[in-house]
Amino acid sequence: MGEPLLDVRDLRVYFPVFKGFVQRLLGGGEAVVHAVDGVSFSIEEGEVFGLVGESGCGKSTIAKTLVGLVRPTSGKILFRGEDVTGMDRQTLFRLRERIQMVHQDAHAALSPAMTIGEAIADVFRAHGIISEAGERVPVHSDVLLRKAVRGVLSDVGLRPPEFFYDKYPDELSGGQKQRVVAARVLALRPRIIVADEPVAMLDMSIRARMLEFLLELKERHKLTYLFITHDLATAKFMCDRIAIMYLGRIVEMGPSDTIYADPKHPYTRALLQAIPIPDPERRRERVLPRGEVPNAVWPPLGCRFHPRCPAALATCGWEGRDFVTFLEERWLSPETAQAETDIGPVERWQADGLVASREAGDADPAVLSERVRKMLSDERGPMAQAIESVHPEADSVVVRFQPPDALEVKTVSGRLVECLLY
Amino acid sequence: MTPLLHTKSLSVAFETPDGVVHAVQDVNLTIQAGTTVGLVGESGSGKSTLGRAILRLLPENAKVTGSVFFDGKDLAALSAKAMRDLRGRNIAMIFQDPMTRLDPLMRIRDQFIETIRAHDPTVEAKEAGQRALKVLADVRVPSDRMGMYPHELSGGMRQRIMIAMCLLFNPALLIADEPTTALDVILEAQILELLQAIMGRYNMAVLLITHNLGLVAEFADRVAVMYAGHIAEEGATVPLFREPFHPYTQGLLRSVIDLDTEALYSIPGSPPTLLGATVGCPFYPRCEKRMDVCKTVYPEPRPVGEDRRAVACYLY
Amino acid sequence: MIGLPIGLLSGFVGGRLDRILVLVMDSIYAFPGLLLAIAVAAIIGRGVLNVSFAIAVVYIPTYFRVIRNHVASVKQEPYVEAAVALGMSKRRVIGRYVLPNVAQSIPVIFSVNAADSVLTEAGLTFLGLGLPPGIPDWGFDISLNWQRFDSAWWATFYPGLFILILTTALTFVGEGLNDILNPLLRKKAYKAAAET
Amino acid sequence: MAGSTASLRAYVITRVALMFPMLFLLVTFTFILLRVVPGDPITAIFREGTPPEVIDRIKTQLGLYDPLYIQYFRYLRDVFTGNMGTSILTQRPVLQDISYYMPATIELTLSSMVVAAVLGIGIGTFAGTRRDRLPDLGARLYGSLAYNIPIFWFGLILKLIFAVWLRWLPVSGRFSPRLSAPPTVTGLYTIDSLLAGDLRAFVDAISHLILPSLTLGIVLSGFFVRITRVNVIHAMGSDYVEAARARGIQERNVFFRHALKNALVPVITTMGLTFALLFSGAILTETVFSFEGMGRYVFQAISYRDYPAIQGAVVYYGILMVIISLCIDILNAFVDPRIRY
Repeated sequence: MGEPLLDVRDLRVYFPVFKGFVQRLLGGGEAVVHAVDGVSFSIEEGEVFGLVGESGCGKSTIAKTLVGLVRPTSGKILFRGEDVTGMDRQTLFRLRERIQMVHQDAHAALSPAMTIGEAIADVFRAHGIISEAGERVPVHSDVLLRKAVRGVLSDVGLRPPEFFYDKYPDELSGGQKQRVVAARVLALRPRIIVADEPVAMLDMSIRARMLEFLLELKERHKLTYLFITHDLATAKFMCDRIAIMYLGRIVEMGPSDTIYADPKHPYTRALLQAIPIPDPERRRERVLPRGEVPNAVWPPLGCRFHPRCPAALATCGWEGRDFVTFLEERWLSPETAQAETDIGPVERWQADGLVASREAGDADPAVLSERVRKMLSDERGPMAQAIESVHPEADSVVVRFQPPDALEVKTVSGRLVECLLY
Repeated sequence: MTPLLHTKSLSVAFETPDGVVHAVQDVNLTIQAGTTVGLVGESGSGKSTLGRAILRLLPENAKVTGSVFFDGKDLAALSAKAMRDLRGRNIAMIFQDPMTRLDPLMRIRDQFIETIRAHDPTVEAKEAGQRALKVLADVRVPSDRMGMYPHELSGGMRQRIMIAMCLLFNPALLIADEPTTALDVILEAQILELLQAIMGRYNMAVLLITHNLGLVAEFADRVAVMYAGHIAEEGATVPLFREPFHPYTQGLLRSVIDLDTEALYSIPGSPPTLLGATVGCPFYPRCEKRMDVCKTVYPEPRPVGEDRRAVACYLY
Repeated sequence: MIGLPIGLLSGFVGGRLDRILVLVMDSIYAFPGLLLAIAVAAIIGRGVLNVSFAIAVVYIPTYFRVIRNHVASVKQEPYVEAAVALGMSKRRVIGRYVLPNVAQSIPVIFSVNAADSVLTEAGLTFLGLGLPPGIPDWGFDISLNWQRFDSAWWATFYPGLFILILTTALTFVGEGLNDILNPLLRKKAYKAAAET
Repeated sequence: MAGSTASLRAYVITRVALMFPMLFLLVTFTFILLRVVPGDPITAIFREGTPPEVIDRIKTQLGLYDPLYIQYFRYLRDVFTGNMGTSILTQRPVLQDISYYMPATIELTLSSMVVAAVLGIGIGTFAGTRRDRLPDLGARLYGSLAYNIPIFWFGLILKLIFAVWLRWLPVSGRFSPRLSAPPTVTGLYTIDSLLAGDLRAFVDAISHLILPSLTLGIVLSGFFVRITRVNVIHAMGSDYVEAARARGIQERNVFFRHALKNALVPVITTMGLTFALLFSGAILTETVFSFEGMGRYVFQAISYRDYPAIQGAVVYYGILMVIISLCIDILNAFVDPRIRY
């Protein structure tokens, strides 16, 4: 195979968070959303590569970065070995003829003030028509333009094309609009199509038709897909290889068959377990991750999944705020609610990096830290094991964590996994 | 035994500038106390309208006919005040998209207190706060969230709070309208697990409105499949999934994409608009087993098979 | 009318330029419109053209505001993003994707503003700063007659009534245009009702 | 988990801090408007036939021959020390004039705002809850008519009916000459008379205020009717209102606590802009009712080309507007917790 068609190396995309004027004056560091935080993958010619994850994991940001809508903060994007990261206007323009995107919401992706024919003709006007010799030539005649538009319309199955030419997007059904969007993209003869949740907005009974259509286009035009979805079942059917993303990082990547047959990363397992199965005779017990996806402005230390991970180790990256969350959870179950009176209200605890602390106030810090220690002695969880020390310090009780082990991407039975378990 | 809820020829029509939209037509649905009924349908099938029609929450341009019996009482005959008192106390409802369902200008605590005092004005604010804390603990929401505004909370947290508000009066029926559609798959599973736990503890019946067949399979005791305002098929979950009778149910189950899918299937055509009066079976144009009679006369649901499932189709 | 291109530019480009323009325009807008018109009129004197200019200055920020906000929201639409992703030039994106979708609101603001300008003009003339006495004008009629309105009230009553009729008519034209140009609005409302 | 009160405080500080660049911009804009726009104000002040050397002398006196940037800095200094020069017409310092006329205008605009808000929000709410029915149509018609009425004409009509024909209220002025004005504390006659415990003076001040503020208030209420109506309709159809109903909240509370409160947030936002409209209207209203306020002052200043007075008035109007918009923003943040971030 040689060189991959698309090679993404250590891509990072950070977005600034809008802060108040005063907050900016007072400083406190620049807050950024770590939307994509060090992602590497490559796509071979002709394959369907899936990017799977929950909302906010950064998969759509990657899509936008690839088609040049968002500038990467750092990292490289190589198309056929050629670096297209810097992208001056001309390269970007040419790149767009090779990497194109199909939006999730076909209705919104079409300007309501333009007919279908116009929408596609506009692409030809900007990029030229492909001549019979395969060259891109500027459009000079309206007749040729119309012919080209009719060509792509019937190519995507909107027949007869004349019928659709003068229609406005509002007059078409959801599936038809998806086809128009595809036709518009195909007018550019791209090599790679980034499909961002192409069926999420469609009803179940017609979803399959769209997927079949995408596969058929792929065959006919020898396309390569980057298929972005939150739906593991669709990804399993569509993709040759998949990457599972969580909070801006790829946690597991490899051939679909391998990953679905035996998921290695605890997050992948959790995702697969969480899918409801439409078979009432196969109801099952499952272990779900705790809590919700944390804020990408302050991603957790170490492995980002560790605070929710059912298989976490003491070395996964436990830190001060995990202790505060732990106190909150203890308080919620009736057997352990006692903790609140013992070590003070949860709200009083502050977390800062590897440290959680509480000002003792009227209480004696030494007594308090003794209580914390006692409470932790019953705890068997990895969080408790990660605590290095609990001791009084001036007027406060301080809980200190050991630093996490370095996280590396490892090859585990035929796929890449980023997890300390392996 | 009288069922907890029973709708009898319930129909809803909306007057719109383009004509009358028949969103729900002649629906007979029964929910027994303590059970879960899944109401499945695609967008525009009228499933959400049905849920709102039960609680009389529809806008003014909706014309509702037929009756809804709850605990043997006809809800349509209730006064506005009695109906209001029933909402939240006897029948509670949670919605899709928890992000927009809480008043953005009011602290969580105040929304709880308001709800409690709406049904029991004698309760002091402080006591109401205590009761709120109790149900919040039931849905595993930390107490400090009480003092926050909705925009400070995550989607999962807000849906938990919505559920907690439903628990305040231990209602006999909970209408859950796509309660997890706006949430990610793990959160969805968490919320469903929570609902299941709470159902048992509070002995609630649930009407689960969803487009997700997987949810229904995992969660519901009985299933009603809705298409174009009609209930196409209704029966116990296990036999219905094992052997669907109605061609639409068959098609819908076949078109689900799950981890075992090897070949794709989709129902030909697209769902009809509900504008104007319809004759015959609404699924007729898309049906692979259609007959001439289907075109002109609507097939009244009749009991079919060993489990005496209600199926609206001439094939049986 | 100057407000249109500035608004388009500001809304589309965004960023720092946008913030500065908004600040400047807001400062103008914060000024009582009539006062501004008076100041301009006082400096440049009377006359049809001058009055038009004075009134025009006052309405730049209004146009700017409406257009900018509209453009800023249209810019967020996926179809604009899609056009950018398709490699359309900036000019093309603004001209063929943003403008036609913003343009719908222009006649509406125009007719509403027309009503407003009639009132401003009448006010200016009433204060003696508008059109020169030779030109027939309802505001002038009123200012001419208002000192003795207790004896001859009709002389002020009818010109005012006509202004009212004219401005109200202009507003209704604006609202009518809005209804015609935004049929989507009603359709969406019905769809929402049918789908819930 | 920062406390909401803390964030409110931070927001207020931010807004106050932002006020200064805005003020600066505004003052600069006034300067540009008055100096750079074609036409020579000084020449305009004096009637034709004034000897050129007289004009020259005055121009030198006023420093109009200095380079623009020097003029600009001198102007900035003057603005911030409050020294706006002497009015050509009244021969009093402009600042003194303004501090005499401004309270009258504030009194008028505030009372008009109350009239407009009460009428507008009331009718708008009424219409919004009865969408597309007869009361709604009536209210919409009222909104359009009120908003489009020529204000000076409407003032005249009111004056004709209530002051001239019915003789219920005084025809013009701010206060009856036969009474002595209350001692100046705030400059607002109504408040001053109350502070002085002079009930007759209070009644008199109020009766002078009624017609002008009704005129201005009713015209402005048209604007409020429109935006209130739209926002009430929007809020009544919102998800949280439906959810509140589903919880069994009384319809009254659904409306007042949830729908109305949310509907008023955008109304408050636009209130700031409305003040600009209000001041425009005040000029005309004060003229019609011979109400001794800023509007009258500016009108006269312009009629007599009283250049320092115009400049002073414009600057102080601007400052007032900035302060008002600040107040509105803070009020908005107080109501809507989402704004504080």
